[in-house]
Amino acid sequence: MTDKAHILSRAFEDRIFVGVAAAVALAAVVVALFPGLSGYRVNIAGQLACFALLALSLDLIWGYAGILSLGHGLFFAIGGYVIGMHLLEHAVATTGVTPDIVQFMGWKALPDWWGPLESFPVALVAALGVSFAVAFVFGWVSFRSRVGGVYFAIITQALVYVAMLLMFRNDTGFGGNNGMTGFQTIFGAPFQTPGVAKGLAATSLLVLFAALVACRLLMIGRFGRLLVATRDDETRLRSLGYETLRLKLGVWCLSAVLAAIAGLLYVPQVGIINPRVLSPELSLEIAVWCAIGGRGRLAGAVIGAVLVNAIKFSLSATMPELWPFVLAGLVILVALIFPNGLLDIGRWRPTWISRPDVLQPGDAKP
Amino acid sequence: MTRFIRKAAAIVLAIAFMAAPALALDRAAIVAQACGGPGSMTEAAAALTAGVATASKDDAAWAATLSGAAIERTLKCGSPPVIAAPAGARDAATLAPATSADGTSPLLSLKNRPLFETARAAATLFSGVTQGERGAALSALERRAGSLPPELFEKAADAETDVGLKERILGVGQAALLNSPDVSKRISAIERISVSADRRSLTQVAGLKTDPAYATDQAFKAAVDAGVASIERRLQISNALNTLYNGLSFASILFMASAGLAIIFGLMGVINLAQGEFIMIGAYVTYAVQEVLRAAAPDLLDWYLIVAIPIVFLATAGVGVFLEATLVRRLYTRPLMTLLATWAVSLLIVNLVRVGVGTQNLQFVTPSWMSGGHLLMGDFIVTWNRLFAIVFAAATLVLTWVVLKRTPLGLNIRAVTQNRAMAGCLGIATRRVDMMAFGLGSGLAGLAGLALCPIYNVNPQMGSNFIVDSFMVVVLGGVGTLAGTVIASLGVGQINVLIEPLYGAVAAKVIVLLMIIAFLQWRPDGLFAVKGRRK
Amino acid sequence: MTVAILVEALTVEFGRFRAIDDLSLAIDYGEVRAVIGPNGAGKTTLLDVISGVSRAKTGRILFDEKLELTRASEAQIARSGVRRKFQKPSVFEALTVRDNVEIGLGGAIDAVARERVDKTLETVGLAAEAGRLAGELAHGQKQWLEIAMVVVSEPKVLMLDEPVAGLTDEETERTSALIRALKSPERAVIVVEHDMDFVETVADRVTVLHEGRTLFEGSMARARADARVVDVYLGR
Amino acid sequence: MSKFDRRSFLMTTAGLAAGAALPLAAPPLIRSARAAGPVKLGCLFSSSGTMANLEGRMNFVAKMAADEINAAGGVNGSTIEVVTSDPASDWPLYAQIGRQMLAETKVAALFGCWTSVSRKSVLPVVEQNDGLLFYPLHFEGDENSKNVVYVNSPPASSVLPAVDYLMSPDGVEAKRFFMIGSDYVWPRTINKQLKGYWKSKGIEESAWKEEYVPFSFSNFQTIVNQIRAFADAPGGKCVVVLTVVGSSIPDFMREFANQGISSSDVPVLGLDMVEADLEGLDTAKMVGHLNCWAYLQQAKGDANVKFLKSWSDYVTKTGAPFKKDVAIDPMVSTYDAVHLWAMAAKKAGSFDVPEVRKAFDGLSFDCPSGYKIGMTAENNYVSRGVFIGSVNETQGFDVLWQSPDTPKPVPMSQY
Repeated sequence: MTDKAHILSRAFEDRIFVGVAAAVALAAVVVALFPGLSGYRVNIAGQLACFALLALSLDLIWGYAGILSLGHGLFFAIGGYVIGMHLLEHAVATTGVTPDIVQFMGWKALPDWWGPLESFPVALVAALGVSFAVAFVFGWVSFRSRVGGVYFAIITQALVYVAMLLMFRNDTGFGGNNGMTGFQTIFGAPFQTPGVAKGLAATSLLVLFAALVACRLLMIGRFGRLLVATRDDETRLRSLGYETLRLKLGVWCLSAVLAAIAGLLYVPQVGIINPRVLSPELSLEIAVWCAIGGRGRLAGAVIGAVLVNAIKFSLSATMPELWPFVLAGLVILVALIFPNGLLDIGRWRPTWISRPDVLQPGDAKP
Repeated sequence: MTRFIRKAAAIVLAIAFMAAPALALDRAAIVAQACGGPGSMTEAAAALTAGVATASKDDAAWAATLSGAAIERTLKCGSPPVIAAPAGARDAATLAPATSADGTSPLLSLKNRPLFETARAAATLFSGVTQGERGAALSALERRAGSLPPELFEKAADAETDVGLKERILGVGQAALLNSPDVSKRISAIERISVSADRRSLTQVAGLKTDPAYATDQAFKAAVDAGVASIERRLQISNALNTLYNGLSFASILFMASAGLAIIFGLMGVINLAQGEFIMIGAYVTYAVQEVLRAAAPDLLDWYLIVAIPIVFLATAGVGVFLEATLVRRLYTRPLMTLLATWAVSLLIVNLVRVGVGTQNLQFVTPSWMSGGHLLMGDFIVTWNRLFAIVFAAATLVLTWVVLKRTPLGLNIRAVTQNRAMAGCLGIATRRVDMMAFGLGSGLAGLAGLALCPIYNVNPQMGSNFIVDSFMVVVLGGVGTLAGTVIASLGVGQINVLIEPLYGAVAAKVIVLLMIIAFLQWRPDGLFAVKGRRK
Repeated sequence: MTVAILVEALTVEFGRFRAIDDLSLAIDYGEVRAVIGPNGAGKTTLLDVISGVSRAKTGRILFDEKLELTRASEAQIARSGVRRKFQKPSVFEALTVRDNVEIGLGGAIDAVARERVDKTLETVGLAAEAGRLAGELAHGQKQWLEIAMVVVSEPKVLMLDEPVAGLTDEETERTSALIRALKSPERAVIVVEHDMDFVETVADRVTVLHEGRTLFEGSMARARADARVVDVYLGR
Repeated sequence: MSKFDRRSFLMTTAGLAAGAALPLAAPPLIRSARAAGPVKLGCLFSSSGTMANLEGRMNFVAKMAADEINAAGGVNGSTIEVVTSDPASDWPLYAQIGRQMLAETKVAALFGCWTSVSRKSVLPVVEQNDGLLFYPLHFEGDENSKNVVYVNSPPASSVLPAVDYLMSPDGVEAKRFFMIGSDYVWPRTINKQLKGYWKSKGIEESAWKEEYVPFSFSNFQTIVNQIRAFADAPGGKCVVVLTVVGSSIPDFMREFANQGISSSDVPVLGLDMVEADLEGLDTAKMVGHLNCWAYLQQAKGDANVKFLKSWSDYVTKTGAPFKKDVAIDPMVSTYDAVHLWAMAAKKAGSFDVPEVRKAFDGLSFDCPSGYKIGMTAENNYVSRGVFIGSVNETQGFDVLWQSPDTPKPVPMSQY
């Protein structure tokens, strides 16, 4: 892509990044220590952190390696489902209450093989392991046969759609359309305990902060530069002796694991996991968040996710009719005026609308 | 089913026996019964069916009118009971003009509805004015022939003037004798039934294996076995035809939904996520055409689908051109941004339609020529609306092919698809070609919407159902080849229909999508890739 | 002396189109070989197959008389010392000039490596631009940057696809000086180019390809005199 | 980090940090309504997404009921204000908005959800906040939360009577059953209970067949072929128990009619089928198919006349984008729900949930269905009448059968 506009001054980028990271850290402190916050707000902050983490994970592969996944909801869902299974097992173990899912699935008890997930470390390892394994297998096969660009996007979309159809089936055995709900306790504490919401939200914000810093360090290092090189010209990089398959696979798996962590943190805060998170629309929306904030800057993904979801939360309750128009307008606006996201505002000159592009052979790259 | 029919038949026969001596129908009594509770309505229907064979032609006509009125709820049980008609109410018993048209209409219970339908058909068989009417009545009776008195058909055949129809009536009468005490009549009934074989007749004929004669009478046994074998063979063929037809009809929908996408994607490498919404717009424009015709030229209403074709194409192509000129054109170097922008456009269109028109399913008049279907053989039904979609898809395919191969625009499109830079150097206005191609692709999507009107629900959400499927078809076929899209649609449609009865609809979809994903790992460029140097 | 690149009975097809048809040729260490021919002769395809971007249908290519390039991946080929500059300048535009060259060098960046990068930048005349983003460079500078990315790793076989396309006369002059400087007994240089004057200044020998086959092999002066070559270039 | 102006860096950082933290500390967007002034009721019905056509109209019915109550002087000296939202057919968003309405808007009760899954996602929210959710749909039963009022019927008190009718001599003496449903908990639970019921009646397992399709499935060709084959097989009269939902209903009915099957051949009992599903269909070929609800538009009685007129007037007045001459059961259930809540609040003299809940015992209301619906202290279920409707030519349902009284609701099925 001969997209010079993509290149921001580094100083500006650094400033934005530090600002966003500081804001996340500050929010974590406020959520954890400020007593006057309503549970609702705490919960919103925690959810926004999860969405931001999810957007961050997509930014790693789309923004840096130029691989657009329209199926990232799959990894988010893996994290969510595993923690859901853990919470159900945990609820049975601590309260003895039979969850709804047992009854409407027509079971006698939760399936035996869920048993080990009662331990949180096992669940954590399982969530990360499964998302890693799925990402590895799919990524290895796809990258090896050099499926890329728009094709990769379409195939990942089909993949998440397949997963959604599967999970909607009752016979698949994860609660079908209802999914899992009715979680009672977490780490032994009932969900109603005021500290639980705060703890979850603060943890999410801290994990987001840690992920931001870690990804930043990784991306300004050699690995990050090689990823950018892959995005700019993969053939060139390969003919310089780099196995781009490994690079892409590495960042793809990393991104999948981050998305799974986001799901892991998200589900206890909303109290339900069902196949809806596997809908192609959600996965598309993750890309929208990144695009609105600005790709390939980490901070942009966080800003985009927080902005879009905060607007969504407030508008869908106060002006439900308006919300879809606002979102559509925002995306079109960004696509036309800030081709690289709202972070471009810093260097925006009033040309109003970008001029028509001229397509060159070989330009068909993200 | 059979037990129910037998019971009904028993009642019919019993009453037929009682009513046999009377040559005229006791109109007043029957009307009173028809205005009674469910039980007495059953008796009214039985009396009508039993009586028509011996009644006068006038009485038979009255019986047809009365049972029709009961079915259509134009029978008003006031005092006296009348039949409401647009020309004015008539007395239910005498059919003389009546003054009042008050009274409630009894609602046919599930059980009584088929009885009255039978009564109406039997009466029409005797009193129908045209041969067509009587033929239709006979077809209606065919399925329930076993529950009717055999002499009904004999009498009807006697009275029938048309030789062909007379033959048919006798045939049906023969088939009705499957449970006749006379073995030879049973055998001829078996032979008769085995000719027009469907699953119901298999049940009937196979049921004769429990007949005592099956064990004793060799000829009867042979007839039953031969009948069963012949029906089973025909069923196998008709099942295969059904599967083919279903697959073809699904494939035609897939093709319609993805043809436009294939052109746009192939030419510009642009993913148009608003393609489904173009389909939706096409359907809404079709609706608008229908409403305009309804107001302006009601005579043409039956042909609104045909009238709408050019209008729908031009309207959606116009929207496509507008979208290309205002948005897509500015994003050509960033295909993934186009993806998001067109997604936003689709969101916008859906919500504009939702707010502007509403969320309800649109009501389409089903044209008389497209309603229902025709039982071709055995269990194989050709439904007209699906046939319309298949024919429409085939016509679209031919026309698109002609446009691409035989017109200057098509030549330009192919040139730009293959080498944009070179085409530009040769003086082709690539920008203009892009716009026209985008218009063509959008117009095709609009036509898909039109073809879907008689099959699917038309509402603002309908477009989203097609996105994943149509993308997979385009990618599987190989970008930029119409032939690939056709083959991929046919393959996906057929495989889906083959798997569905085995593992269910969800699993079929899942398996097909996974197969496509796996196939694309093996051949990332699809079935019919335009090969060239790797960039 | 061993042969650097040995092409044996190579055939490459794209669909029904045969880009290279039963081609055999040998390129020695120490020489600068130019591959010329009209459009569609198979020049770039030849480089593609040697560097592993495209796959051969039949035949094989041996590097250093040991490594069979037709079986190796692009990265393996590059790491073994066969490197290539593309027709269209391919640099990583979102990275700095220095980053680009460091990626070309590969491995850990220590003091020795840094020095080598500096020296290479010096050679191609981009030392002053080291901190700029590659996307901001002029066309000619991008060409040199790409050459720098390729040569910094001291390749044994260096392939240059149209290194002076779109350059001014002065830039072309500098480029040919650069290529002459890169000539070494341990290295084979393959140049694909249309500019005949340029080819004459840098090449030891030329191979003329036509419709995927070798039409002529020898010095540039003799090529200019060869009737068949003239025919192919001018006859149609 | 390269060179840049230190002061502008600090300012940007501080600005962004404050921007992120501000929403957490800022005053609520929607002010608390706990003080005097109107009492708020929240609606959780989607006006966009797949459920929009069905759920959207409920927002207006709730407002209409509130207007009626306000016109009669309000409740406990307050007028009612109905707060609507758009969960966009997105299940987690129901929970999200529910939480917001309870915690921030401080609504006195929630009215909402159509699909079971949306209810299940709101359930933990109302339980954690001790709120009240009035759920206006018939559902799979087997749930009994003190925070949910189940305004409509569980299967044991609605579906089983309808199936009984089909199996009786008054019906068609059905012996065999083809169950086709959307693949989720409501159809599966209904079918599970039906199978248990049939087993208890000594019906063989070979007499039924079950198929499930995904949500918004539309290509029913193959399945209708299967139904034809199943119906023609020996063993007695076959009926179809249809539990597909949403847009699959009209798609199924159209294909069924097109393949030439009429209600006199194989009747369909559409358990989720309402008038709105028939919009746009040529119902002349579907006459006689059945549905089963606690209200049908053709119900007799003054209460229904009054309700239909109010709805028609309301649509005319507000320009709501729905048909003014179509009323479906969940609309009436929502209408009932608002009135039941108002009666309970009046009886309790308070809007506090525990007080209101205590007042449920012995409430009764003249439902537009013509029955006097009622609640007991036993559970939060409402006892209602049962109708079996029969499709007519004009895209509506005629009342074919109705229960003599209001059967006592059975939350937990025995099957």
